[in-house]
Amino acid sequence: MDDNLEKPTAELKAEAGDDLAEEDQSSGDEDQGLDWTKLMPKAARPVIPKRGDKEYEPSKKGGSGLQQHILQRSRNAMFEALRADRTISNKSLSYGTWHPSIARVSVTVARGTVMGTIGHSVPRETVMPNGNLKTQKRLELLPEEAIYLIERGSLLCWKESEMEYLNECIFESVSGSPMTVQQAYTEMIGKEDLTMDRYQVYAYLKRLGYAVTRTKPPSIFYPTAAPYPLSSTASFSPLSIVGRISALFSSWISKISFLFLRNTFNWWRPLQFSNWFKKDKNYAFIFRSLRFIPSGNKVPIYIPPETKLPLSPYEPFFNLYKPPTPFRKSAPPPPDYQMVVVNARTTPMPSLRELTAIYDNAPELLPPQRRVRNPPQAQGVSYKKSATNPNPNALPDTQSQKPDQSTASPSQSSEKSSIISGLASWFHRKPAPPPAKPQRKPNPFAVLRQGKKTAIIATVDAGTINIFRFAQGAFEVDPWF
Amino acid sequence: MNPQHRIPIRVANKRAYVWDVDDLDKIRSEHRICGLLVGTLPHLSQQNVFLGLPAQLSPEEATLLVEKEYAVFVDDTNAYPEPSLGQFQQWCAEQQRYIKHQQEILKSESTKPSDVAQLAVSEAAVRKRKERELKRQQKALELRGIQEDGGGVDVESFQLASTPSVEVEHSIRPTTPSTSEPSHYNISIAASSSVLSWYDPDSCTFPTIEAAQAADIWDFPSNIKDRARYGVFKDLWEQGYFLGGGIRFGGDYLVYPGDPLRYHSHFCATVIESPTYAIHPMEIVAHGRLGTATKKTHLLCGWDDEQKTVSYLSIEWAGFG
Amino acid sequence: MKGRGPNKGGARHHENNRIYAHPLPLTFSDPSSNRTRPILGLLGLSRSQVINPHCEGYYDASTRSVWVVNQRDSEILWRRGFFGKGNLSRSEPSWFVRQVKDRQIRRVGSNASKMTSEELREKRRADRKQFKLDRAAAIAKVAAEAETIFETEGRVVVPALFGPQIPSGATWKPKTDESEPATDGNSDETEAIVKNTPDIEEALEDMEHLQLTLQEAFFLTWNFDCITILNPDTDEPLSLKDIWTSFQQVFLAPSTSISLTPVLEFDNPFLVHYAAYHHYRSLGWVVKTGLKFCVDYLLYKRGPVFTHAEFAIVVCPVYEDPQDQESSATNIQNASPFTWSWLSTINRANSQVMKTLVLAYVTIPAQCRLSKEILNSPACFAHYSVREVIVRRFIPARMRD
Amino acid sequence: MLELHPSYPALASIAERYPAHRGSLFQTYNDLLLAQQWREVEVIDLGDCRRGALQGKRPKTATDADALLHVVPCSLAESISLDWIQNAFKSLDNPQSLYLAVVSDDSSIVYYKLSSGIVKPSI
Repeated sequence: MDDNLEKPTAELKAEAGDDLAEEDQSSGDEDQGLDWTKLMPKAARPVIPKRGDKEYEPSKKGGSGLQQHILQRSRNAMFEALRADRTISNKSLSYGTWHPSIARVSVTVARGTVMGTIGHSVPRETVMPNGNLKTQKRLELLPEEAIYLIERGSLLCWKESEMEYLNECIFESVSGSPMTVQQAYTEMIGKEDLTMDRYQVYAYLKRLGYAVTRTKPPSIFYPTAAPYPLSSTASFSPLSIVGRISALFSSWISKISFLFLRNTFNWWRPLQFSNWFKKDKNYAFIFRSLRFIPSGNKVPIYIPPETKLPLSPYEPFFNLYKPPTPFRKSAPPPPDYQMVVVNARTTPMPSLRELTAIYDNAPELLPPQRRVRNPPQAQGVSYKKSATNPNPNALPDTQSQKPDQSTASPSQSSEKSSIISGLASWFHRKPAPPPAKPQRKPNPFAVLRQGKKTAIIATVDAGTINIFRFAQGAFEVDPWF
Repeated sequence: MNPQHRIPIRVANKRAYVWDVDDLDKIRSEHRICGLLVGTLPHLSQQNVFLGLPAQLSPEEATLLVEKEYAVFVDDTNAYPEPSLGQFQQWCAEQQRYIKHQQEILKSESTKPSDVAQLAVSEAAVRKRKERELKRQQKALELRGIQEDGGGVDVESFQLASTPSVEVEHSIRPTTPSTSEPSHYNISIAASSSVLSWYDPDSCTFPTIEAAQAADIWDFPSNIKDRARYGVFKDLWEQGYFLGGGIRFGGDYLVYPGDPLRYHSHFCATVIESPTYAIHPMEIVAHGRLGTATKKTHLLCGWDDEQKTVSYLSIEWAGFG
Repeated sequence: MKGRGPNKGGARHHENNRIYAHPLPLTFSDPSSNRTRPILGLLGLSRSQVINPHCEGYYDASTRSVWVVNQRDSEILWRRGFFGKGNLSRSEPSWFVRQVKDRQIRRVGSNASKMTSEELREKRRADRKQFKLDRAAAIAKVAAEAETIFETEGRVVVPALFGPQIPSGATWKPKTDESEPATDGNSDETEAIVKNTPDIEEALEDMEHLQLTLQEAFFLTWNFDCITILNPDTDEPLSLKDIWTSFQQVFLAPSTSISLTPVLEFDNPFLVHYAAYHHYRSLGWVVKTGLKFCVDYLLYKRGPVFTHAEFAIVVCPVYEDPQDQESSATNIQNASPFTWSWLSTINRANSQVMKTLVLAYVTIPAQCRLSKEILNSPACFAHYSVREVIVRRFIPARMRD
Repeated sequence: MLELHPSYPALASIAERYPAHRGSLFQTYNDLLLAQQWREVEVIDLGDCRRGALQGKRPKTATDADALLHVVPCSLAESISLDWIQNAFKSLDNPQSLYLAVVSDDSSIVYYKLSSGIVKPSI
């Protein structure tokens, strides 16, 4: 079926809404050659051909007269848009003061809904008019928060200063000298662990409407997000009478055959059939019996004594909240996502150990919702329908595999190593429960693609942002047999 | 060219920025360097399609501009002395003038203060229109996706999906008309520091890479990898190409025959540190495959650090097999 | 590929379900009568037997593969689990049938519309190229016109890249157009043709074999004992022990492989890749090589004839002990984390063809915790482990609600 | 095993000279000759790359049917370098381009066209 795809010219037309397709289409924001004339008022807009209006190459050095003319027009459109003034009504403008010493902006006048998700309050000693000190709560901004507000024209920021500037009360609140956006970039980035890469990702997410906070609180006054709820243990679905009986039989069968295996498992002949038992005369049994190579993320990775693993650059830095998520900045809920930000040029992708470290603190994901339109994979007969499935109504989790695994795994009988004991304990652990209200069984491929946990990593290469998600796969809990 | 007249590249945290539109125009139209807009565009702050100042220059771009003596480095962190009282008052005066100016316009248009509100609203309306347009464009991009280096966006063909942005919400609040002289006016926040009379770049300007490196405000190129990247970048630039970042396409650079605003890239270039640097055949398969699918030739650019030369190898699908 | 539609190829699909009914070369038979079977069944007993097809293949060290030359065996191995690949075909061995067809066609007369499949493929490519040239010419013409208008009248007409004057894939027609032939003859036609043309059969020698990778061959012989691997020089079967050592030896640096007692290593590429191959096979996936998609393996739900591959697997060895990696002489690929640019390359290349990229990490046991003795038998596999990480782009704009 | 294959004698001398690479040479040869139906396929000694290479012409219907093309086989498992590729060009007395055949153990082969210098994509 892949024959046609083998040609590198192949491009699969994706059904709308297929994530894979989306991935491939999403290169818009990295783009070098936007059509800025789109930003011009309709009247001023030049005639624009419908699609694919870029040309192959200049017809001669620097381009023909016409080509240069059109190019100049596109450039002007871009530069005009860039020249736009950053103006704001004095009724909507907020004011703040930048304190380099503590890398915070204290907000003196807060206006507009933007502040709803930005900033946190901190008790600070402030000098009263009468000269004595008083501890007062005030709204403070982290560097990224301040720069973003200044950039979008919502905050006029002053730089703290010894000098007494008197101002003809144009501005409601003044202390220090006024800052430009440029100055904010220059002086605020590099403070409080904020790199340019991190700021770019922050602003990118804010522009999309996310609420974004720090994962690791920069100070004791910074509100910490509520922890993720612990995933409860699985509840067993009550078996039918018939089910109980067959379960009973199969259990004594497996006990006997287990004895067999115990004595006879032979690494030179992993698969052996009994002469009389029925249970091993089918493909499901054969495949199950082959699952003796340790697999899955519950298997501990052995670390030799006194090996120092290098310090990982892969620590989540930002907590993300989708726009609809109810968010109280004083008491943030568990984040919808956590994001690591790295420099794509200087940092290689994470090692398995670095990813595992992230997973260890990440929540288990619920099985994905089934899409309305069937994804292409849904097509084609599934063996699960035809072949006997021990627990057909079980959602993709280890329930159905658990008993089989323990019989199928010779390791338990033949091997005593640390890994194996780890393995065994895992087999008997209960998996995360299926979603509460019974729904249509999720598409198996969607389940596999989503994985159990996820690590989201934003990479920035000289300004180009590229975000990947690394899902902790669990193919072993979801076999076809 | 005398350093006074060179384009100032503002350096902070070892990153290079251009903050003035004219400078950006110059380096793009005269020196074929594009940089990358990374800032939030005022009044269009709810989207990531069109971004604004500053333009961030890649280490290669900045280094090239300085080495070719088109530009100088400015250590921006040391360019902000405290304004003197005089300077500050002057600045206040300017703001005053700006506000007066606005109010005169309003008066001349009509004495009814309510028009101020009118203005504010229509202003907001304008914004809202732009916002909507942007929303549509975003939709367009999401639905169809901009082809690799971005074909035009067909705004018209997408129905409007208007979700008023935060910004619009609060700027649309009808402003309370005051009986005396209008209390409603706009304040403008400057992007570039060049407008500040006390901004003083001259004291911290570095005309050469070496000087900037000595002052520890710049550290590119710092190793063989950087030298290779820069060597290749410069060689392609000197052949008349425009270059952009290529990491999304599995390379180091995208190579354009002309300004990316008008032309598609012809090549995706990968820098190879040395002629003996190990290449796995799988890399050739991957680059060849991806290049063919995106209608680009993939270039392997081999840097020879002794000779300081670049050798090129073009990869295309064979067309058989 | 487009064969996904419900009706399209429905008959073919049904036929495939018949041909490829068995997921493994082993099958079952139940001699017991319809009366006795249920009773036994209730007790969990049965007299059904496992049937082993006992195939044969030759070990070839220089291509690191096992060749199945006899037609019956290669058909069984391909149809029951999609093992191997015709070395002159894209998947199932079909070279001979293609040749027979072509010869027939040639005999029918060298009428242009009658071409061999290869000739046809070439012609289609030539046509496509011609189309592109025509289009490019048309675009250039329009641009030139716009140019003159601009120079003479100063009017700006942006040259269109689409429109009536410019041929599109839809409008352009090659001189003669052909109906798509099956690039690889499919098996049911096979019998037909071969029957109709006995004379050609002896004239033409089948030069193709089914080629099994060492992973496939070991999987089949070790677990199911359903293929006997012969030494091509002696025609004698190789013992499982011989196979175990020689399959590792071919991956060792030539110098060491000469010595009679080969030094076995925990990081031998054969062991690492076998662990991954066996893992996915044991879960019921059909596992094929992914060279054309620049990965190590492709995972098919039922097999290449049913659907396209869902997952593209890159095997990433992980040394439990970083020391072992530094001291290792083995050149094993992907042992160190990729650069981001390489990751996006393979991720993009695969999402373009709707495959999800999976990094399959295989841990290599630390030498400090095991004696190398364990490598003398497959028992060592108890100390390796496989886990996967699924890679996808994360697009905040689409994750907002 | 491949020694016994009917097409081996054509390769024997060079295959023996570079045993480490005879596998990929053999598979590429068969693919070109039998599957791709190339004409006038010949083996050439690529001394600088310690292996054999192939030359031949594509089927008559192909676009560039009369061009003599050069194919350099390599195994997916080995690792090469720009020097290595330059050597290949050199030993073939610098053709404008050559074809790299990447061979994997299951006998799949992919061909990519390598040209020295910067070559614009064909429209």
